[in-house]
Amino acid sequence: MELEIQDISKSLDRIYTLDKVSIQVKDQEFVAVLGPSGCGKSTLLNIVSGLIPPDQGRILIGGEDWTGRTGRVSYMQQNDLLLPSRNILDNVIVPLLLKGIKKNRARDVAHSFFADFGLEGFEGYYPDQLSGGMRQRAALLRTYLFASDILLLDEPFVSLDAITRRKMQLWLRDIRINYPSSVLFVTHDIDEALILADRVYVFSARPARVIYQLDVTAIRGDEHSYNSAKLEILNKLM
Amino acid sequence: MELEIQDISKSLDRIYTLDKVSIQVKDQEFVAVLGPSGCGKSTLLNIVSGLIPPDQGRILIGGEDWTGRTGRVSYMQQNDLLLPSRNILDNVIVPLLLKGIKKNRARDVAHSFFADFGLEGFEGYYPDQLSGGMRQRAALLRTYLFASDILLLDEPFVSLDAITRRKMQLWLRDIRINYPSSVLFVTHDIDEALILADRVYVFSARPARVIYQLDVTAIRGDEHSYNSAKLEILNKLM
Amino acid sequence: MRKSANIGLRLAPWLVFVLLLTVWEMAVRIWSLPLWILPAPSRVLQTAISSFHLLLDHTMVTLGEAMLGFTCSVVLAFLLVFFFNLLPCLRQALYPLLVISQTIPLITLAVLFTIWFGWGLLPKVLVVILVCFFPIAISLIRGIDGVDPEMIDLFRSMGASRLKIWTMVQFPLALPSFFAGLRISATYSIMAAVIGEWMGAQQGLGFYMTLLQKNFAVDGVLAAVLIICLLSLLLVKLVELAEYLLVPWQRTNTIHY
Amino acid sequence: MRKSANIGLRLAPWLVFVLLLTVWEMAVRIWSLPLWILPAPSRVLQTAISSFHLLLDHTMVTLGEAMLGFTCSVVLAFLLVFFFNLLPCLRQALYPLLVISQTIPLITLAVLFTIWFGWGLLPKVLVVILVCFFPIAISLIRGIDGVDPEMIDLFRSMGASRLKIWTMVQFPLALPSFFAGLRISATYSIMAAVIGEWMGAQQGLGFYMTLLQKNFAVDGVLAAVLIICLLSLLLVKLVELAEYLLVPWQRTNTIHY
Amino acid sequence: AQPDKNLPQHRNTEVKVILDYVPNTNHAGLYVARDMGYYAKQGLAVEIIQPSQTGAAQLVAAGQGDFGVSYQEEVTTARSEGIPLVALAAVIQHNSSGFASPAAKNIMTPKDFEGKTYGGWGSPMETAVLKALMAKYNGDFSKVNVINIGEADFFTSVQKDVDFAWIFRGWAGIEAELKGIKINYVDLSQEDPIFDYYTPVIICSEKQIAQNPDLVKKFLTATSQGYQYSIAHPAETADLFVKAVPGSDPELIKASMKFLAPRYQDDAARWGEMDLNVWKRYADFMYNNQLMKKNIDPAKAFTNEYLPK
Ligand SMILES: Nc1ncnc2c1ncn2[C@@H]1O[C@H](COP(=O)(O)OP(=O)(O)OP(=O)(O)O)[C@@H](O)[C@H]1O
Ligand SMILES: Nc1ncnc2c1ncn2[C@@H]1O[C@H](COP(=O)(O)OP(=O)(O)OP(=O)(O)O)[C@@H](O)[C@H]1O
Ligand SMILES: [Mg+2]
Ligand SMILES: [Mg+2]
Repeated sequence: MELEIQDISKSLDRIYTLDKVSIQVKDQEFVAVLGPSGCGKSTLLNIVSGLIPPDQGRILIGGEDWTGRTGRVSYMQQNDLLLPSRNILDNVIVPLLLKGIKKNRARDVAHSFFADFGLEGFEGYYPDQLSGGMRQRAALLRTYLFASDILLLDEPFVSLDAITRRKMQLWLRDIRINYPSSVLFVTHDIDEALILADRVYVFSARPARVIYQLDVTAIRGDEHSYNSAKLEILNKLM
Repeated sequence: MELEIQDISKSLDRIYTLDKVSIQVKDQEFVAVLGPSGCGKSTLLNIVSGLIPPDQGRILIGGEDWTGRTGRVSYMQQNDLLLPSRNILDNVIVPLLLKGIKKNRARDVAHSFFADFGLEGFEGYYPDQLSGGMRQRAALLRTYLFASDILLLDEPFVSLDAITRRKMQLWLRDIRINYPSSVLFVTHDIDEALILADRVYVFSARPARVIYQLDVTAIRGDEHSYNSAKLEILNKLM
Repeated sequence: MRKSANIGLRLAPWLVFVLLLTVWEMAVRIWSLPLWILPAPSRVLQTAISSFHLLLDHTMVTLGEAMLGFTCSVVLAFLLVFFFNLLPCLRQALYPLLVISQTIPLITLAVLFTIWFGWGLLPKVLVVILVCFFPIAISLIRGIDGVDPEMIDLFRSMGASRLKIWTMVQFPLALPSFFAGLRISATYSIMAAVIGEWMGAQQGLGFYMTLLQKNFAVDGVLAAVLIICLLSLLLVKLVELAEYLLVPWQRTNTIHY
Repeated sequence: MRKSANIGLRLAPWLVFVLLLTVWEMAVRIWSLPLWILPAPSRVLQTAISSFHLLLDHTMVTLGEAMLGFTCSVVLAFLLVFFFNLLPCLRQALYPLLVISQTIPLITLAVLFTIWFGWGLLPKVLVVILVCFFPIAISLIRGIDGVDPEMIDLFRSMGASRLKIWTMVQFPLALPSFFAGLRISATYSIMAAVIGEWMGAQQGLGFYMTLLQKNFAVDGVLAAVLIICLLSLLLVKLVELAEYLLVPWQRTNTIHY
Repeated sequence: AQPDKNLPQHRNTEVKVILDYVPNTNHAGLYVARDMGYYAKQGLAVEIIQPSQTGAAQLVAAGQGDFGVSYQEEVTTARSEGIPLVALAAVIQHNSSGFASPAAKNIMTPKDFEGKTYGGWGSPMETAVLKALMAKYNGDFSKVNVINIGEADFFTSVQKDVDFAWIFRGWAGIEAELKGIKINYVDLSQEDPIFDYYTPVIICSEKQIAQNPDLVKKFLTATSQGYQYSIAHPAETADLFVKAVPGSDPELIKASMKFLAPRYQDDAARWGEMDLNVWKRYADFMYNNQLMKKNIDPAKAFTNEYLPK
């Protein structure tokens, strides 16, 4: 599914947060957004998901205008936001229940993904009983189950330690072979963006503007241009 | 000042956490410890600082036995642990006050470091009013003011976002030119270890054992051996 | 070693309790205090046993009032919080008054209640509600307020209705805080019913205690106090049991008071 | 726009309050309820003003008892928590009893207090302490418990003494929780003193209210209630002011109840 | 026989009686009339309620009870405040209350009250009575320390700060005898006719008399019967009372009944009868001592009309 973010602007109390931001996510493409802290990345995802309306601009999904309407794209926030009151399986089926699917059916559907998402055997555990990586995978599965064609991921691995984070990045890269979706992925971590994404957008400090774009597929495998791309992005960011 | 960790073992409820760990930090050397989550890195630092006694082994500082005694080395935990009840200046002078130095004198001493630590102008702010990077710098200054010859740093930058973390790493590297100390530095982040440290120890999963050692000074500047060292460490860790 | 040390610590409060009773018993015997000043605990227990049937009858009445008031408080608290949630302006308008209402002296109100509402169940239940409603409502409100707004945003982004958000997110996540308030209310509910009866009644522990006092039977009064304490503790334990059953995800880290 | 909306919300509780008073006034006038059933608020105010000097005298007595009991509660709570901190086994032994003590019906104790301690200041202050001590002690204990143990480890690693850890870490960090308890106690302290006086006294608002009640002067009783409410609110505000001054680092996010 | 469900059932009129204090021997006749079926015979189902802080007066006037037990003092004050209450019968013909003190305090006459502490319940009428009583003995009331003892009773209060208190001789006085505590007693009815007022009395509201004179008549007929039974059979009455009010002290009740039985009717023509002079004397006393804002019409404050012939 194609996602087009067209000239989105947003201000709060007369201070601009987003300044004419345009991003295109092609079908099954993985697009990463890099930007300094507080520049407005989460605000952009909130707008794409329909939680808040933009001041200007449009959100097109598969050519259709979804500006300011929720319920179309999957959105995973910075924290895992699993309900402490439900075990992992019942957390993951929440989007299916909200769509009106019966509980037993929803559990069956969700459970068929558990092995691939590395959650097998932990169905009955409460979120508090699991490690951070596992919680993130559960949150990712829940996100995926809501809408599998467009995912918005807001720094999903930020709360993990470096080694676990690395494992999760590799896992996400691998799983995309079997579960291809259009992904808009926000991160601070340049390595993460370069490992995972097909294309990278770099935002300026607030108000967020697109200041750099990079086609990662073109340089993948080439260690030298990878390193110089990384340095380039680092300079833009700091 | 020289720090020698000799054959430290520690178990909790009959399960070993540390298994004969030996580490040497030479005078003014920066030693990094890498290890998977939960392997016992913080436990080791707790033992070195004297907070908990080891089951076996000794801690020698400048040749003197300090096993199980507090008050000799500076210790900075994972969180900044600034007192929310005191402003930055009054937080930073705490170790001086504990040593019996008068408040006004302590303030003068501490304040002379504020510019170097990037805290100038924020003396009167409460920790809650500052950014994460600033809080870490304040915590670092407090640690430094307690004992400047040996510092134990437990993942000081883990709670910062990737870009701020990078800035802090560069700052720490630079500031060590003017403030050379012996440093024992715990981290998850291989890049961080390689950027900052003179020597790197890699721990196994629990019970922690030293499974790899690397002299970083030898490979610094050589991009190729740097990358292969990184890969080597990554394999040990995962 | 560890285990036995644990048992020792668990027994400590009981030991202190027994010690207190012993000191009391000894004091009464040594100074041979008359019954109508301070009866010995042994005497209180004896009285409690010998007047067991009578105490039981009155206890049932009081318990009934307390439970009714308690239940009403819970229902009212839920209604209030539901409407607060629906109409934030209502909350703005009523919340400060709720807090101020706590400064009205209960006893005065209880007296006026008998004048206005007579002798039936109503005034007693009202006193219980006055005591129990506030902690429950406040803890429920705090619980709801404590729900991460991002969690609600997430559910909104999935197109969840207000009702679904309430039943799947806000209500379950507020439960631990709610039970904290419930425990406080359970502690005081019996006492509140007794105060209600104190203001005038035909039965119940409050009635019975007044009667005993005017008959110069301090031992009987203390026996009734004993029942009130035990009953209150029982209610608290029941609330804790309910919490254990209804909030399974918090079993490991229950906060005791 | 934003600002004025804010003012509107701030006024809302007042509007509701005025509305309630109006309904009450109207009800009394329409059904011409007699004075001894329910006096109109205007009448209550009139009585409060006309008997101002008398009320003031009694108020000062009650306020004195409440403040003394309140202060004692704070001191006792600090002593208790200090010893709990010093001897954890003491805490293990006494904490459950502290919680159980809350189930003892206050009024009964108040009656026994007059029997044991007479009609002086002591029994009233004891009732106030009984009411105020528990919330303060519990909130202080919770505040101390809530201090990050790593923070204490840090100070230990710097060789800080127990006393230093208490004064630099535990005590200041427990202050916000402590003030939450203090606010609750302030709310109920006046009421507690009134209950103490109700059980027998020579002066004070509780005494005065009994007198008025015996003379069927419901308007006077309600005037006294008004004073009690205002006084309680004043104390709460004073506690909030003290918190504002002593906990400057929490000024932006004060929790109101 | 099982009542036939098809027939309208005859139900007794429900009547609430509010006491002035916890159930005690002053109320014996009420319990007798209830439990011996005298009320039922009149078609009444009587419920007896124990109040605490609020006396019966306000509650009866507010319609929360049909009848109540009060005192002449209370009725007088209430009427002066515009509360429409009427006394229907004097339970005890002569005031059997007075000022008691432990013998050790050596309080023989009201003159000795000087410098002592009086434990009362916070009614201004008490001070008036004390003042007048002491004046008779050239005593100075201002030298008496007055405190409100609230819920405490005579025995416990005199253990502490209190030297003397106002008691019913038939209750605390008897209890003192049983406990073997020596007391000195100043008998009010012997001191001055003003103080020989009716206490306690049975009351109802003016509205009740106006709307249900029949009910009042029936109630008093049965009540009078009850007290007459108590007068004739104090021992049986005591047994019945102890059964009706579990928790009361059988010994105290027995002794108290024995003391009260001859005093319920005493020298009156019939039980419950009251005299206008008693009401007028007391009302004037209250008014002259500025304890009432306005005087009452004593003739309206009570009635003997509903007492059985
Ligand atoms: N509804 C809104 N509309 C416009 N701006 C907003 C809105 N809500 C918050 N902001 C502002 O947007 C700024 C950026 O917030 P945002 O969370 O989007 O940053 P971010 O790039 O996600 O930062 P981080 O990397 O720390 O998560 C904040 O400073 C905030 O003041
Ligand atoms: N006093 C102690 N003695 C021995 N083992 C302990 C002690 N306290 C905790 N442990 C155990 O040591 C293990 C490792 O804890 P530690 O905090 O040292 O790990 P870590 O390597 O610092 O992990 P992280 O990278 O997540 O900070 C824990 O699983 C814990 O059970
Ligand atoms: Mg963000
Ligand atoms: Mg650690």
